[in-house]
Amino acid sequence: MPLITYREAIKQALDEEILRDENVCIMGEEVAEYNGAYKVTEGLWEKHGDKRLIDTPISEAAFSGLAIGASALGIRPVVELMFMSFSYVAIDQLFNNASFCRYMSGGLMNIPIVVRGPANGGTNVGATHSHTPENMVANHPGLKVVCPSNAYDAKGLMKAAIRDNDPVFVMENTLLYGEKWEVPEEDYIVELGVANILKEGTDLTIVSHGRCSMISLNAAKTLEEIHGVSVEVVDLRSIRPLDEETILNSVKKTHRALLVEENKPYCGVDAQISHIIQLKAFDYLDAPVHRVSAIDAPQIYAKELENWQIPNEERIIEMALKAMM
Amino acid sequence: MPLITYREAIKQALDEEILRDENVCIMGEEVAEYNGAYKVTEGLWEKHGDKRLIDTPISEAAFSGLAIGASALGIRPVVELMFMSFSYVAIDQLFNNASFCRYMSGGLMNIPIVVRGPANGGTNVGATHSHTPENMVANHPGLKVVCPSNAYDAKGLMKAAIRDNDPVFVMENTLLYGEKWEVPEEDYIVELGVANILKEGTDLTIVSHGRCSMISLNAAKTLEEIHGVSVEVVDLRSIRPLDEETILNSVKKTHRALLVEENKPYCGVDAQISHIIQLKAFDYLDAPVHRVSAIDAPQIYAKELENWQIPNEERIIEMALKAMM
Amino acid sequence: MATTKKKIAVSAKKQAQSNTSMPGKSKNFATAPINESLSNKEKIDLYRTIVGIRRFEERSLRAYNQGKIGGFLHLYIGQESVAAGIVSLMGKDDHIITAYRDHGHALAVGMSMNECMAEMYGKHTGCSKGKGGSMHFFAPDKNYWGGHGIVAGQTPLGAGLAFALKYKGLKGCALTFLGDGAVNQGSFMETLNLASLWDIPVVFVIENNGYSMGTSLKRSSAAENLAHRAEGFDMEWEVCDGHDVYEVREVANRAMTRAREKHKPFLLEIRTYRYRGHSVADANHEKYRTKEEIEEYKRTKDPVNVIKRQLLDDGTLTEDEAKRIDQEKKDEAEASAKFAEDSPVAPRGEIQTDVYWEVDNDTEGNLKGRYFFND
Amino acid sequence: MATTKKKIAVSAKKQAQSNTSMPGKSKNFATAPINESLSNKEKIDLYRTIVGIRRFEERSLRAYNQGKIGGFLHLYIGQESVAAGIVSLMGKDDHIITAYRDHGHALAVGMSMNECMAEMYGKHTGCSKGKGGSMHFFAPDKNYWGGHGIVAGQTPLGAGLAFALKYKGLKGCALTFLGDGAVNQGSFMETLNLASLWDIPVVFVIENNGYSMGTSLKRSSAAENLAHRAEGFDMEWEVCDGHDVYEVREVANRAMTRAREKHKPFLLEIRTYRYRGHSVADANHEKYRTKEEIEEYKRTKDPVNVIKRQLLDDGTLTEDEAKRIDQEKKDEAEASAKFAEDSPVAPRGEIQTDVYWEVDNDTEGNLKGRYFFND
Ligand SMILES: Cc1ncc(C[n+]2csc(CCOP(=O)(O)OP(=O)(O)O)c2C)c(N)n1
Ligand SMILES: Cc1ncc(C[n+]2csc(CCOP(=O)(O)OP(=O)(O)O)c2C)c(N)n1
Ligand SMILES: [Mg+2]
Ligand SMILES: [Mg+2]
Repeated sequence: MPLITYREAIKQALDEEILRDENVCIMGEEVAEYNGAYKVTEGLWEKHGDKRLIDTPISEAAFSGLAIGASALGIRPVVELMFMSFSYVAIDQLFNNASFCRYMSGGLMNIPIVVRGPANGGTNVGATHSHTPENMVANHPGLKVVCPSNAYDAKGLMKAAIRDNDPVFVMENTLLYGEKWEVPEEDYIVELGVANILKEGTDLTIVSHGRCSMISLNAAKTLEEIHGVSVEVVDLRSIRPLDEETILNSVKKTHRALLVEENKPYCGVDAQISHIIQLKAFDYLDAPVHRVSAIDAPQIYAKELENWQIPNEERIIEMALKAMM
Repeated sequence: MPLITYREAIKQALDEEILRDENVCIMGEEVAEYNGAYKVTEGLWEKHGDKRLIDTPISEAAFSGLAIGASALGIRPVVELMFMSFSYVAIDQLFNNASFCRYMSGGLMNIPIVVRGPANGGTNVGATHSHTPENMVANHPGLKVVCPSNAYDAKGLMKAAIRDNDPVFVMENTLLYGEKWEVPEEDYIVELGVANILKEGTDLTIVSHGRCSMISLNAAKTLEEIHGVSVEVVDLRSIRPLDEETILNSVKKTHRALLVEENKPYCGVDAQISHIIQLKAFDYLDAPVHRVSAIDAPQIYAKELENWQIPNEERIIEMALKAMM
Repeated sequence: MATTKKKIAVSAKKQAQSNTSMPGKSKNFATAPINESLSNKEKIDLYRTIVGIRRFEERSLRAYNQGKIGGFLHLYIGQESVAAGIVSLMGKDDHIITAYRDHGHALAVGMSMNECMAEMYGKHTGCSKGKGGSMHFFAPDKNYWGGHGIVAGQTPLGAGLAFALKYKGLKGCALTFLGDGAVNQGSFMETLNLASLWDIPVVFVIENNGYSMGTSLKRSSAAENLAHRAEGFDMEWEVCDGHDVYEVREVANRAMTRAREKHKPFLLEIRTYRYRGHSVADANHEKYRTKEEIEEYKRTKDPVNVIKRQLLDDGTLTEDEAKRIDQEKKDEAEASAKFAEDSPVAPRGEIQTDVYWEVDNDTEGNLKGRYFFND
Repeated sequence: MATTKKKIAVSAKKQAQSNTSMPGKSKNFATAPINESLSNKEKIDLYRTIVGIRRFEERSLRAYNQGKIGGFLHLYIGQESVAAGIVSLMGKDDHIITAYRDHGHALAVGMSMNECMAEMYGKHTGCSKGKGGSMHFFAPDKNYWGGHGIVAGQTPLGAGLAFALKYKGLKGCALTFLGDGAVNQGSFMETLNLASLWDIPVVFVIENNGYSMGTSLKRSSAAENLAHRAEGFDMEWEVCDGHDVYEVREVANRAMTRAREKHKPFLLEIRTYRYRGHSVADANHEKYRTKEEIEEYKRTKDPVNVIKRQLLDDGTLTEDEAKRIDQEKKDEAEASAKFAEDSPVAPRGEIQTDVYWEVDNDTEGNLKGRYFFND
């Protein structure tokens, strides 16, 4: 299988879906002529033209809402937010209209849009540009959200998201765009709602999503090699729908859980997952569910400090050892 | 002590703070000449005039942001959102600017604003008007959020919020506005970060906030009388800062916890509280932490169904009995 | 570079305003081609629609006062000619979306009183199964996309409908209604720019009834001529009165034709009036405006009376026929209340349907993962 | 009512545009009273500020390329005369706020190169202790309120500063800068209406450099004259060129004076240009515009050269003095890089300070409850 970047994998997904379905189009700031702020859509405008790749003004509320309205008539827009952080100026459109039109019309409508863009810290761009709002999305029934941790998932989840008839948020990560994984050339999708066991283990379950899954995987290796702890790493892939079964089966086997995410802790995704584990695997737990999240403050600019603020191997290992006590 | 409504208590708080500090002013849609959509500010415009009570156009982002900017120069605006749900069109101002200006300026600024308004369902106004976004607020370090469940707290917390030098969200409830409680005539505040034990008990701790605390209190009485379960009811009052100590002490005593809130479950406030309890009182728990939240769907319009969707006594009792098993 | 000073547009604007208050009409809109081409039946249908909306809403008001309808009830009474006139121009590829004051548009596109009344009663037979309520009537089969509760939140969606039409090469337009208070929401102003920049066939219709809740126009907008904002976005605009359905049709027709043929957006401001409070809960509405103001409008510009008088005068309708139609609509409204009353509320299980299309349509039973999260 | 058709404003607009491209100036702004009253020292200070910004940013660019500065680096090179000119008009009750392209404004208000460079290096000695970075310079003691990263997000805040001035009865104004791409954010357009409706002394300054990232003005805004939008809100506006600091001062002075004296907002559009990419990461910037376009601007309108030429021509400055000042600024920039380099990063504990005022100032140790939530 060819080794391609996360960025390339997403681009392939977009390219292939544009070719597959004439109603698929991409809109967002700088996605067309400029090739995308992070070059995810590089070459697509040249290949598919103005109709399918649409540059927008800096009006996130208007173009998100426009995509929603267009989707009601069968268009399947993929809306790029240059940063997921910019969803903050379009929350009403994204959370009310995308999620509730179906419900408030008693099921007469559905909104097949994809909202995609990077949602991560670690790039020294400060508090307003480093949001990871998958928790807020998931709080809203009617919305779906996925966080691919690698190129294979990114491509497969993106295709699934585009073909899905509900609004799906795809949270990408600028720090992964340049990383490479093996990705098949044939058409495939990764179904929503199916977690991925990145590594099997017997002593501790780490549940994570997005780039943190990869950091957790590295930490797991160190934990095994240096500390003799056999760690199972569950990569959620999909936040809502959620593969509860895989999480619970793993915890029932290892009896301990550590949850790792980049969100701020208060009401992060892992707060919910912690609740579910303690509720449904209570009798299996040998220790409380532990968490590693971003250190609870607005995202800091300074590189060294931000690298410490977001989860890193060192902090994961330390907390894993606590969870093993 | 006089028996006054929740609405009257808030009005007194606003009135007294306007008199106490010339920099306090109230702005929002229909707060002045119309006396407030829910009559919370009734009479204040007549009494204090245009300078202190300011009607705004339907531009939540602009006037929220304006309040933030004005607060930098020492004004202490109390921003009314006619519904907290309308924060969705102003999230960038409220979550980025209100919370992060201080941090991003390295502490050179602070934003002493209050954002207040009702955040509740149960009034058949549908999905877009029934949000309870205290979880999203609390997710953002830099913000504070309180949810008064009764008139005494509403007045005391409102005054504390106005005097606080950080941005504080006060989540009110339209279904409580007309309810009466005893409220002293002297000046008092209810400090942020201090929970209130509404009822002592030995078998089960119910943690709740806002109007759900009152429903929980009623359910607790039934549980005691009919089912012989002695319930302790902890009313959080303040979501962030959070009185963790009171929660944990109660659970350590009763060994069981049921969390009740009106938010949708995925990443609600109670997800976080469940996590904290299982983490810090793990060895004290005789059963998993249970939750009652709104049934996980956009808020429904139909009265009978909405009354079932949001927590009610019946659902609380049922879940409490489960938690006792 | 020479600096460009503010053009003193005040005089031009004043002009427009004084026209507004000019007594009598400078133009007989009944003789405009788009109106003259109407058959008698079509003219009577306009009356039927207008009077139907009126009687339906009067009945719903009674139901609300009896406690049968919950939440909000935003009545359209006084504005009926706007929706009736514009919807009468819709062709098969024209679409429509509006705010929470949505009953008039719903009935005008042909939704039944039964499904609308039942929706307000929160019944399973309602157009949205009782999930949306008064603010959220929908009929996609009639190109009607709701009914939206967040002020101006529907305006980008309207542009989206227009975008889709152009994308698909269809010659339609998307009618996007909003109120005079809604013009100050950012989402709307962003959408104005987008629509003009992209040349999409959306016709924005500001139903300017002079008030947003208790706030008069001049207390919410810095400039009184709202449509004038279009110029900042290089968009065509026009202001007209709304009580005469012929005037509405004449002006809207030009906007809609232009949109369909040139894929160009248009900003139309229609001056109208609501008799009732903002919602029925607004008991205050005689505080922020005078009784005289309300009575004056009713006396001179009542949409039901205006069309009736026109049809009587030109012989299209007789007093008796007019009465009969009126009675029919009263009966239909009454029957809809009975229908709503007799209809069942959806079962509790319905709370969690219509959330996800994929869940509702899981014919193959292959959905993965958990979708709903109550303990 | 007679309908009001779109006023064909195109001709007026065209006029403004052709003025823009008119070679030479129709007016000598140096002789305007506000400029003629400048002492030699003040004139030289303008040069000093402009050249100081230039040298500082050139040095920061080098630091960025060496990997010393992280995140984004949005250079102001080419636009220096705008911030320098306007800030030079500020009195003690005037305040200023801008977007992420904020170095020029920061240095113009008198922030030191040291604290600015250190901020970009993420050091504890930075103006924001390394917490804000390049986009978030703040100096409230100099009436400078940042440095904001979300496009147009600062514009309501600017109106808020103005609101506070009026509330307190002070005769100041709030300068609120934004880019040409930022005009299409809803928050800004809402703010225009609010500012005009409430008569608050805010001067919006659109620094129109022709591009928002890779999008040229005509691909982001439907109408080319951005300031013209003010008319829809009954607000005064003006368009001028930005390369000549005298022109900037003459026009801005009128806007600021009017704001201070009449509590009236103003929308000022200043045509300027950035030489570099949107941020340093924008390596593409010769794809969306031609090299010739950049070179032409540099050749004819470079802010450093324009002011230098003016001061040499009128004898205020000699070539030698100009060189000396330039060298001073180079040295100062170099020293700031060394200062930044040698400064410490804040300790990890600082991640959780400056979040809550009440926590930071807990002198009595009576804070209740938990504020931070890591396990
Ligand atoms: C974003 C938002 N803010 C406030 C409200 C509350 N609200 C509902 S209708 C309304 C007034 C709107 O007036 P206008 O646009 O003139 O429409 P009209 O009611 O006159 O038809 C307000 C303030 C809302 N629904 N959404
Ligand atoms: C709400 C939001 N959307 C998008 C961005 C990303 N972004 C940052 S600057 C910029 C271009 C702004 O251009 P302009 O306003 O002309 O200012 P300039 O960079 O030319 O100074 C964009 C799209 C952002 N920071 N915030
Ligand atoms: Mg109105
Ligand atoms: Mg620009």
